[in-house]
Amino acid sequence: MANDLFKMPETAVSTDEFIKGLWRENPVFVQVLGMCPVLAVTNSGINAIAMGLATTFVLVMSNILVSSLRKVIPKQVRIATYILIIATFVTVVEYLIQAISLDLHKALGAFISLIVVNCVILGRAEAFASKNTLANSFLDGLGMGLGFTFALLCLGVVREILGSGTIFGIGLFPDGFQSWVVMILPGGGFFTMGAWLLFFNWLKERNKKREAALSESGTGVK
Amino acid sequence: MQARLNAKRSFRHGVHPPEQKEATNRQAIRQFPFAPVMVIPLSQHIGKPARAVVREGQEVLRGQLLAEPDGFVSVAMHAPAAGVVKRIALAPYANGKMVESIYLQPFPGAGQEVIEGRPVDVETATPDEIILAIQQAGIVGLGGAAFPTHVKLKVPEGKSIDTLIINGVECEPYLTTDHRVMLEQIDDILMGIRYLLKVSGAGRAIIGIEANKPDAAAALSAAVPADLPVTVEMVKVKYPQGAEKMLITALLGREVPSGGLPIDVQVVCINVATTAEIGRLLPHGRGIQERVITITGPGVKRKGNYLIPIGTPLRFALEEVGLAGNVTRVFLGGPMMGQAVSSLDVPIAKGTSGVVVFTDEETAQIPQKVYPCIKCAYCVDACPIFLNPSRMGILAKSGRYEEMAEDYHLMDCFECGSCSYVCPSNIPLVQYFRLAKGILREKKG
Amino acid sequence: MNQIDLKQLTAPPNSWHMLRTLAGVGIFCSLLIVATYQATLPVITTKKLEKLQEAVFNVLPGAASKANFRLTPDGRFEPFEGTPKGETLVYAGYDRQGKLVGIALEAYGQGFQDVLHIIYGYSPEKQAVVGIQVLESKETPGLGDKIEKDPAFLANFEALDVSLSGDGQIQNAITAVKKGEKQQPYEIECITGATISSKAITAILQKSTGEFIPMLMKNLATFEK
Amino acid sequence: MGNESLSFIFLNAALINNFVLAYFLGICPFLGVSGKLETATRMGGAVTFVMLISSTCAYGIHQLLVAVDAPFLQLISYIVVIASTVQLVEMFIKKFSPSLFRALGIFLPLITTNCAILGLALFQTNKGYNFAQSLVYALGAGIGFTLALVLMAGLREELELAEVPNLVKGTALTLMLAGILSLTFMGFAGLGG
Amino acid sequence: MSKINKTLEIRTSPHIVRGLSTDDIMRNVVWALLPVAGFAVYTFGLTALVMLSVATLSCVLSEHILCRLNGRESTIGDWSITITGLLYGLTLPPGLPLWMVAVGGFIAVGLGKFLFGGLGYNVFNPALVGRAFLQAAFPVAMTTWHPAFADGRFFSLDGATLTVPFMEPVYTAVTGATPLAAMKFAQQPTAAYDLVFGFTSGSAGETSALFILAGGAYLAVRNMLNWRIPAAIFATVALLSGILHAIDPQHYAGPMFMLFSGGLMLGAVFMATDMVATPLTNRGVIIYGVLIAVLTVMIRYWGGLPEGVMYAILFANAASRHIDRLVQPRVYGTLKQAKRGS
Repeated sequence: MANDLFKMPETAVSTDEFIKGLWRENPVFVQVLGMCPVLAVTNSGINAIAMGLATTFVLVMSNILVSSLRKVIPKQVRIATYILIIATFVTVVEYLIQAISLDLHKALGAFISLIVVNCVILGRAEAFASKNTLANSFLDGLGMGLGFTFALLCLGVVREILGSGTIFGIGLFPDGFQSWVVMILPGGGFFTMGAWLLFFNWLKERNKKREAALSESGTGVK
Repeated sequence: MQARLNAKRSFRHGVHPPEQKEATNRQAIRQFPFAPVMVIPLSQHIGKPARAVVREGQEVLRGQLLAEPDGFVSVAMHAPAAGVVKRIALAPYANGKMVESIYLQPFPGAGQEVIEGRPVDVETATPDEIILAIQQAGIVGLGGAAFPTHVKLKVPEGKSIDTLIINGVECEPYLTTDHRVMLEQIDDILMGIRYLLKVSGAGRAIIGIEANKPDAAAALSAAVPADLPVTVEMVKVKYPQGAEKMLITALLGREVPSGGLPIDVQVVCINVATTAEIGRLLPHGRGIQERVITITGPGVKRKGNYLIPIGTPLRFALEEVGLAGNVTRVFLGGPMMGQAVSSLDVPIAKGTSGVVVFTDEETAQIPQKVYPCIKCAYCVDACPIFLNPSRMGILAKSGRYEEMAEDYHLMDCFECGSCSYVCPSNIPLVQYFRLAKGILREKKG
Repeated sequence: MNQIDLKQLTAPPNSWHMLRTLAGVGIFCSLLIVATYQATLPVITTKKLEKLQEAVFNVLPGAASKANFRLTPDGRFEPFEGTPKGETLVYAGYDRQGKLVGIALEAYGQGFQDVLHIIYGYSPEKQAVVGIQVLESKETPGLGDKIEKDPAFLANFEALDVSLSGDGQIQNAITAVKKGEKQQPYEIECITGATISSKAITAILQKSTGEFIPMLMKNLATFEK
Repeated sequence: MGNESLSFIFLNAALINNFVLAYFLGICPFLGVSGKLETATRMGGAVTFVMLISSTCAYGIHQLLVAVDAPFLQLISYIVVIASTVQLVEMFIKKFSPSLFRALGIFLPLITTNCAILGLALFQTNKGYNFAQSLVYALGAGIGFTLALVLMAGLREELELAEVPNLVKGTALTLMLAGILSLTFMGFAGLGG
Repeated sequence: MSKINKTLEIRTSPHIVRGLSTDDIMRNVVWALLPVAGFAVYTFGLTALVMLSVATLSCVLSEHILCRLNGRESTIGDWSITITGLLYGLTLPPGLPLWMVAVGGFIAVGLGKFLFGGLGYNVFNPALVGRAFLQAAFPVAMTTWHPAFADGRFFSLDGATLTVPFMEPVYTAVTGATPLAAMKFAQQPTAAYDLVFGFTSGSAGETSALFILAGGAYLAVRNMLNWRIPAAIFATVALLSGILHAIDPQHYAGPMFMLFSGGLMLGAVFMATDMVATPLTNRGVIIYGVLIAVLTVMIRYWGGLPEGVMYAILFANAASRHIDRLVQPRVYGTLKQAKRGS
């Protein structure tokens, strides 16, 4: 049994590889990785989505390439190769964004280039793509990327609503809404992230308590 | 010799608890009766317990040797009254533990006369002979520490003593034992100093007295004969001025190194009551059978200074002086460093310098609520050895004892209680430190 | 699996293998990058040009076309085409008739948080600054960033006097005054609560105009079509 | 552009736009090694050191890339060159100063992929700094990073002994502290102008 | 022996205490703050009264609720939160919309105190955390000053005070300028007399130097405030500004102005002295005071902001643990031992 389970990801395509990144192993909220862009570019929802998608693109592409080359790349130079591959895709994505919208490029600034050093990407390449099939690596990259985007969005939405009174640039409140400038400042980034972590801690605690209560009451039924 | 009676000198930091000495400091020392049964613990001192030399059922005379020292860091015990050794068994002791003790039943109507031993003449005896005599007389630090005095006086190879300090500070509130001794046993004190000067080889002696006892200082300095290199010096009223290290700093400006002894700065410091005892006992070759104790506190009816036989059970002593009010707390020693007792069956020992009885009124004044440390730094300003009790208290709470010892000199704390006294948050700092030290010692040993 | 791992670990690194992989990946990456660069370059260049032109037209009301000029080391200007490489450029704006409307200049200076980057238009005819646009700023949102959009503040720059005196220097240095206290055409009314950013703009303009306007006026003929 | 005074560049990088507290660069080591003062200072020292080196490299590469007109290679060459230079330096230190290696050594490989290092290289290029300005910028950024790290380490060591609610313990607390520090550093805005 | 209780208490020594408890200290600080608050009400009228009450209440309520939510006993009884609330109110501009006051109060308690474990663990001064948050969140409202000694101030509220929650305040009344802002942005000095007696605009509690000094002196005499902190701050500020003023009087305001304007008095006497967030040793607090003073002077003279006391104190709070580490008291007997060893 255990052996079969172990072999599963090698051969079969598993949707779990996609779902885990979204929630259970969310790169931001659970693993606390790649914090730099999470905090830096989430002062508006649009920026958050753009950054998230750009990262997802790089993540998926590098996962695909790393996975397909996983049998060719010698162990000694694998990190160098990964960095090379990631840097390439980041450069590509940077030009693409610039071509799409100069304003967006300006808003994200150097943080697009800094996707290179986002530990989520190198982490997935090393921990997953280098050991798994192409399809699974693709799903893993997509899941992680979307999970990352989701986290960015969580921050971006809160910060934009409070900080500017808008969501994706659309006004939410009547005229004269007092925006909380601190939310789009760096301090607000720290506070919002801290608050989200608090919220997830609280959720975890509550779930634990519920499970404990369930298992206590459930023993009789079993 | 001239006395320096302008009390400007002191150590840094410290606290000023209310003195509370007026009730007893004018009361002359009174003789106490014998209790129906006395309990003489074989370990009233720091070091190895003494070895009993009497059998159960044996009749002894007052002053007769009951137990002999077992090794160098140990002292003899003598019978406080003429009577019968009922049994030798475990008995409760002030520290809450059970220790091997001799139960002695005095003869009804036993007298006060004491048997004589082999006298030691201060002129002819060698230092080693005097040290042996002090050990045989069962003398320990009567200030409260109960450390065998002769051990202190043994000068190690390569070290020397230039100053003998006689500690008559008595900084603990309520206690007036040393004060009365200094007024009433001047000759004994001076004789004791002669012995001590001889043993230690010190060129001079200084009697340090807190400024709240000017009568004692005046009487002593008037009595010092011209041939004795003794000065009487007053120091500021401040707690814990009576701690050895603090007194040495106040009088000589020398600092005893951390982890070291006074001898490291060429000083030996002996309590004034201990000195008097040496001067009283050695010329007759006797041993300690009684000591002066202040029994006081709001719960006591006849407060006073009593010459009380060693081994008198606390219950008997308190019954004799009478209690008033709703007694909630009894402790041996002063209120700052004294040991609260859980049972009145413990005996009065050589190291017991006083008994203070509190009623519910006093205990009610101590707030029960413990707040978190607010870093007010009162304790930092109070600690006489410049520790950081605030930090150590917080560390102790988290169980980080090693850090306390390594980074914050926990082992230098001598538990004077100044930090707990001033703490507005009512944190039991001293208790924490005692605990931490105990745990660390256990880990080491 | 385990056996393979072990072999990989114990085998001495095969240099040729490593080199081959790295080179292969390197070539692939270079190709990918260059391809993207080539594909996006025209789009990006056009967009950048449009943006710049938009800014120039914005600060030079009435302008319909523009031409770039380069500052030469000897303090004169010459027409310039292509991508700049560290040269100082000014942009001349012309109306539909081809008449010179004014010249747009970029300027930098320290703001509240970081460096401010602005572009402003100068009209030789009016001898005044006729428009200003903030290109890059990190001023406090809701406070300092009012310099970008506060209409009352921007009104300061519709005709800000920078006329030259006889000796060819600016007659009256641009100065900042409190809101509601503007009396002279060379004064800038600050934004209440954003005094620092308003003053930063003033300082940048003061410095830049003092440096460039006399030079521009001397070489005015260069810019005429 | 590129004509700011050295003092302004220094203050700007160290205090006003502190890399950690205003740009969120180097957050990973900031969250990771700010628990103990000793490691924090060492990490800070190592980062400052690497920043100076990589700033020099980045300046050189940029000049080269401008000369051959290949801006699209900027990112890839920065990351490769910085990573390999740090490796070289690490080996060099290991060989010639074992004591320095013991102090900084274990941090060096970690730092290579630290976004603060790459960020510094990119920013100095964007800002068009000359060589001296780049070095001062790197020094300021490094010192600012160290300052933030050291302050945070002190606070965290203190709070390790506090009765922090269970819910808050860990990263959330560190982030909140960083937020307050970030608010504090806002007071430095406009310094050195 | 019937009088002896069956169980004697065995508490370890010492058996007596000085009898000054934490809540005594806190209560005294509140007393010392009341005259300052009173003068604020006198200067700014009903507006200040309402604002101070809301500030204090929001802090006390937040503390109570947060304690309960966390399943702990409510700690509002120790008075420390009352100090925080009152101090927090005193640092705010009087006409600040009440909803902002309440938000800041919650932040001050939640972020500045509760997250760290409550009393004794707040590594920053909570009142200043609340204020710094508001300053960053609502910069315009926080720098719009209600004029002092307006006519009819005891019977009317500032129009902005009752702004609907989450809406931008609309200012109708003429706003005042603080002496520091006037100096920094318009080079207009304020008369020393006005500064000392508080006839100026500014935060509710910062205008009257006299009442603040009196409150501080009361606490210092009772040893509930370490006088070395304000002393070090005042001395350093006076020294630095004296030197700079002598060099260039045009640019740098003189010591009198620097000492008595803005939040320096309130900050130095009541904010910087928050026992929890300051170093422990007397040498430490002097370094701490000097650090605050230097940063304040730096920000005021060379920074972009007119006032920097708050940031200086928060920064010094963060550094105080390091200051403590630097100047641990020399333990008795350690120096000589080292000498002996060498």
